Amino acid sequence: MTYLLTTTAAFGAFTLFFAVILAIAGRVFKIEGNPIADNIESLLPQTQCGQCGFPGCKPYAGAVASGEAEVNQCVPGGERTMLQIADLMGVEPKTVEDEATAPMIAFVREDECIGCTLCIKACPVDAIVGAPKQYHTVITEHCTGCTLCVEPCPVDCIDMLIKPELLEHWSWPLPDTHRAQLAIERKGQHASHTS
Amino acid sequence: MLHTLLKSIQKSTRTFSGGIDPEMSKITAAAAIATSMQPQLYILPIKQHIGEACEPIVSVGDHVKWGQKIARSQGYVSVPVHSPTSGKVVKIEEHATPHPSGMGLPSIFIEPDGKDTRDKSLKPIKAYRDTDPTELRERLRLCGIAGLGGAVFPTFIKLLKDNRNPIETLILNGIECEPYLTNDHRLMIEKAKEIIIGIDIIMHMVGAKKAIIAIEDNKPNALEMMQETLEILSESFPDSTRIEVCQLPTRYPQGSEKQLIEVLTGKQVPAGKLPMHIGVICQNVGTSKAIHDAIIKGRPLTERIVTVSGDAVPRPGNMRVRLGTPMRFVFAQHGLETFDHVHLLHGGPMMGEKLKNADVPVVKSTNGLLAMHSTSMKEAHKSEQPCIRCGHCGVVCPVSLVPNLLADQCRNKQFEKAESYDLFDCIECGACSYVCPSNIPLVHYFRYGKGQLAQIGREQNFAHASKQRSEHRDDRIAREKEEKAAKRRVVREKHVAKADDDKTSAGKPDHDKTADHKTADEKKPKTTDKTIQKDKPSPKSPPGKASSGKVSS
Amino acid sequence: MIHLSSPHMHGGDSIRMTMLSVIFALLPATIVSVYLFGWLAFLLITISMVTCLITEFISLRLMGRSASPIGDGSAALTGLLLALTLPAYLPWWMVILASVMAILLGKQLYGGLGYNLFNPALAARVILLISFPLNMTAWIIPMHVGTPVIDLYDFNACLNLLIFGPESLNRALDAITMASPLGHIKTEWSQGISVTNALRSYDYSYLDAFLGREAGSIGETSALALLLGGIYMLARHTISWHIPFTYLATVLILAAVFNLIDPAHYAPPLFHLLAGGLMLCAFFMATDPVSSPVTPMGQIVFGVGCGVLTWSIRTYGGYPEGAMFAVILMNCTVPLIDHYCRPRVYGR
Amino acid sequence: MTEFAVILLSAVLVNNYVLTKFLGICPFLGVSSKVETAMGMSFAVMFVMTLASTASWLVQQYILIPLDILYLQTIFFILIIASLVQFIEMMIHKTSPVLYQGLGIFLPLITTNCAVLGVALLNIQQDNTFITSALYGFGAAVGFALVLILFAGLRERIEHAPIPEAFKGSPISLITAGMMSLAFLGFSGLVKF
Repeated sequence: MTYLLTTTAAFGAFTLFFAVILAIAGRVFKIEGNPIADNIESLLPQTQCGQCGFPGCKPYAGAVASGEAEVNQCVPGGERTMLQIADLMGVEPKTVEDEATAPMIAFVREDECIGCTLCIKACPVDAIVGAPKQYHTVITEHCTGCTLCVEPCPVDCIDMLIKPELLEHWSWPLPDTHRAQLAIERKGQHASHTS
Repeated sequence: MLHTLLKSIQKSTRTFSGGIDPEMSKITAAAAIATSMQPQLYILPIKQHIGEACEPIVSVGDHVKWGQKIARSQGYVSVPVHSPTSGKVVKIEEHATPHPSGMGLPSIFIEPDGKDTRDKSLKPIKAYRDTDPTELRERLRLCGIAGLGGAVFPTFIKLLKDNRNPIETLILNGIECEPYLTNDHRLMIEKAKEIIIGIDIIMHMVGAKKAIIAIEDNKPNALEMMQETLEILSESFPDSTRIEVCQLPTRYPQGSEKQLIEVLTGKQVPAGKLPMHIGVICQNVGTSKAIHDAIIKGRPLTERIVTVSGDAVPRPGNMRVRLGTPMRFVFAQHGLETFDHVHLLHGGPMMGEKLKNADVPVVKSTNGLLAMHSTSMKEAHKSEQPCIRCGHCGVVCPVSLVPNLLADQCRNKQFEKAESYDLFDCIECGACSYVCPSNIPLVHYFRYGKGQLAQIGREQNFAHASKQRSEHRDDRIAREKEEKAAKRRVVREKHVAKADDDKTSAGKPDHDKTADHKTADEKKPKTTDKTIQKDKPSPKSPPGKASSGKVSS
Repeated sequence: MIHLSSPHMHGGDSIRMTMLSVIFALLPATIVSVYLFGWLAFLLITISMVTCLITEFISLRLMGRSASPIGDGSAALTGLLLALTLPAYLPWWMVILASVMAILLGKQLYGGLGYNLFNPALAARVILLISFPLNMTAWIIPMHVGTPVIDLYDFNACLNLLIFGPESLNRALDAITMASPLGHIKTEWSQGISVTNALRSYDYSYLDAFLGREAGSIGETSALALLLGGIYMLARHTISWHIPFTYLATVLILAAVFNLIDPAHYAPPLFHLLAGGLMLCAFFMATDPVSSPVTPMGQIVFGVGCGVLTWSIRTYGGYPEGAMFAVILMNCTVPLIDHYCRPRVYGR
Repeated sequence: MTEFAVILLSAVLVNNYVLTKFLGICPFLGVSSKVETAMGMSFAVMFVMTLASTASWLVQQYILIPLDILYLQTIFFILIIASLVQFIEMMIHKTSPVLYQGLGIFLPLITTNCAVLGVALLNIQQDNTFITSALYGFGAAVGFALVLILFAGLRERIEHAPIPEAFKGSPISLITAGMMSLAFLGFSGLVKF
């Protein structure tokens, strides 16, 4: 009987000892906020387009960090953003289903614009300027190409145009050698293989 | 005498790390500089230098004189463009430039009238020693002088007398380490006097204590010519003792600014710093001659020496070509008319770029025009094989990178890793690709990586700005909502008080009206706010025509 | 048409030239091996090279790739190198197994030339040594050394030996083999006999070791022949001096220091330098570009590491020979060495 | 002094936990895809292993033997290890969220890492003293860290290699690990107990 008691007591005391240490550690290493979500958000293209199914980049980042969303839902970010998020999250990369199109910008056909300000209200980054009853104009430097302004326009005067390529921004493509092609192929195979 | 000899031996033993000894093929070294004929039409892109593009200040139909400014610079890192002859502006539209993308730039087309009347608005400054360096700098900027070695960086920016960074040494780059090219070589032989006066002007401008003219030992006649001219000038020229001529062993890429500085001074330019931070500036001999013309003769930069060479050119030679001359016309004067199965290179074979066709103009950076047979190019662009990690690329790299690892990272899109392996320190000299036994186009991978990193940087900045705008908007909406709610509350309280006073139901529409009124009031400042905002970034015309729109405005 | 950026000139180097120059550098060692081990060496080299080429061809075809890389000479080189590290007598199927292992496990599974982590020839040799330790440490008595039991210049005898084993010649394996110097001093030391005495009892001569008249793997006996090849490669810039020099120097210095401390236990430096596979490993294995570091600094670290490991394993380890283990072990560290031993970039 | 060096060398190289004793294979394969993560894991394992090996020795000597409850050995040891792991997990989560994310499930899994329990039990089996058991634990952890980091370096290098489809991922990793194991056999007999 005493043997059983000492055993239990020893075990209990031992357990308690570690419990106390862990409780203190828990206090010391308490974490505020979600640093991972912030890290993910800094990777996102901030178009605020909502194509991921979340009402903006920040909510999506939070959802990815908490594991509610997949890493491949950011369409404008494309493969590169997906790979960066997957890398950060330590998960296998997945293919981005919707192919990201060439960068677009909105353009208001000014002679058709009725100055209703609906597009101004819809723009998530304040890239459209204009007063009521006056033509509205898109600031090309600010437009993220999210297309959120196209839908609200009552007279359908907003076009999405391909963003013009600048000579200064031109860069060499991957060399079109066989080996470089192989590298791209492998990447594709890898992505499809793991998804 | 013995002293100088010893000194030059000491100098010549010093060298930079890496480097290669390619077949030099300087077949035009003995060909005197010929003068190009007038073409039917000059094409002048509005940007021929590194930096911001210019804005045309002439319009179609205008008559211009030789040397008249036709496009003015916008921004600091920019120099204007001048008319290469007298004639009429026939059109201003986009035209292909010597750029590997084959993309175009807005260009001014000038039809010569054959009279070559000079624009005399710029007076020669003969007494440059008594002139303030600031005035000389402004003159160089007005004359459109940019580095003629190939980098075309606006020269006036480099020639800044800065008391924090006093310039000790001026290095005159007559290395010309690129195979085939001989334009600097010929210039040194034929225009030695002008070059030396140019050096004197630069030394006066920056207050340099001494100048070194660096020439590789495969150009002994240029070396002799410079030395002789210095001796001749020494009678009239008290300062000529401060200029010395230095012979260096032939090695590629010795002509690269940073490598040349290391060879001559033993110092390395710290990363992210400029040569002036270690008291050195470096100028090409061609630039020196152009500076002489701008100051002493008051002539803007409208022509340059071009080496026309390559195994597909029947009569290779060196030629004084006015800027804007179509390359097809230049080649035609050297007997090359058809371009089937011929590769055209703009610049030398190591750092020059392949041109898609010959219908591009000669610009300020055109130091050479090469036409090569397809067969001789094949050797360089054989199919890429796997890297066997022989490390030869690292051995020849003049900046001590590890090219094969960098290329792997670029190929596999590990751009951040490539950046941490100092991708941006690469000078793209091509020595690694030259020695690679697997024929890997390493430089191409680096350029790809650099381009992608720049793109990523732009996108990140854009994302950051978008995020801020989006947050501002959210803040504003929240604030407006709150203000609206606050106002409504005030109104409701008033209304309740009013209703308490007279218990009629007429208050309700009244309340609505005031609320409407308030919201309209509140909207006003916002819209004005936005219109103010509108003025600043100046909304663009239709994006599809954005670039051409710039021209007409 | 391929649109590539500058440069538009090329120096004319190719993988094929590199591989051929290494094979050429191996010629002296190959000739010595045939001189010492006769038809046995010839058959061994032939089987190994042919098997390597066939394996390379089949594996490339199986992976659906073009078989053109077979012409670059790397498979032939692997086969030759592998053969030179093997003892003169091995059952024929072991040679084939080793060659297949070298190409398949060592190279093709990693994606072919340029991607292998370990030196293919040495990887195969290690596999063989662990799997068949008895055969891999039985050194045939070479010609011109003592009295040969079987005439290695007799083609039929050699063929018989190779195919049917020593029993077909009515000999036990022990009867036709002898100990290598390294193995000899190791066994003697374990029986408490000092190194100096062991060397005396072996009748060891530095000149014989230098010229190659001793037992050992067919290609590694003659230090002279390997040195000639090494100098040829150094002169042609096929390899740089960093790895071989630091490797040999490290072994030499370590051996010299410890030999001074206790000559009874530690073998003399020159003995280490000439014994076993050190020369072959230093000039041909450790310098294999694919599985060694690319930066000069990294190559120095690599060479020193190989030297320390070779000497330690030879002196303290269970195996008499440490060179190949050292190289394979250092192969594991190459990615890290590459990362941490980059040269100082201009201006940084 | 020599004795300590021998213990360390033996635990790091000759009797390497991963490559010759085949303990701790799970994290060896799991967190070796990136060198940085492997380094983080190495430090975590070094911390846990060294402390676990000393703590378990103390518990063995001062609790289990005096109270004669040796049959509770495993439970006690696991308790120590689990607590240590929990502690280091909290610490990493606080100090390096990215590393925490990268280690993922393998961090809590150190608890069930046979190498850690193995060290605790082998200490008892080998009748180590307090100092030698601490050294042995540390040495084993260093050995684990060494091969983990080397292996991660190798895996990073072959990440983009054109490996045949069937051998991508785990197969080629296992082949590489096998080759490393063969190479480490070269150390056999290097130090004799």
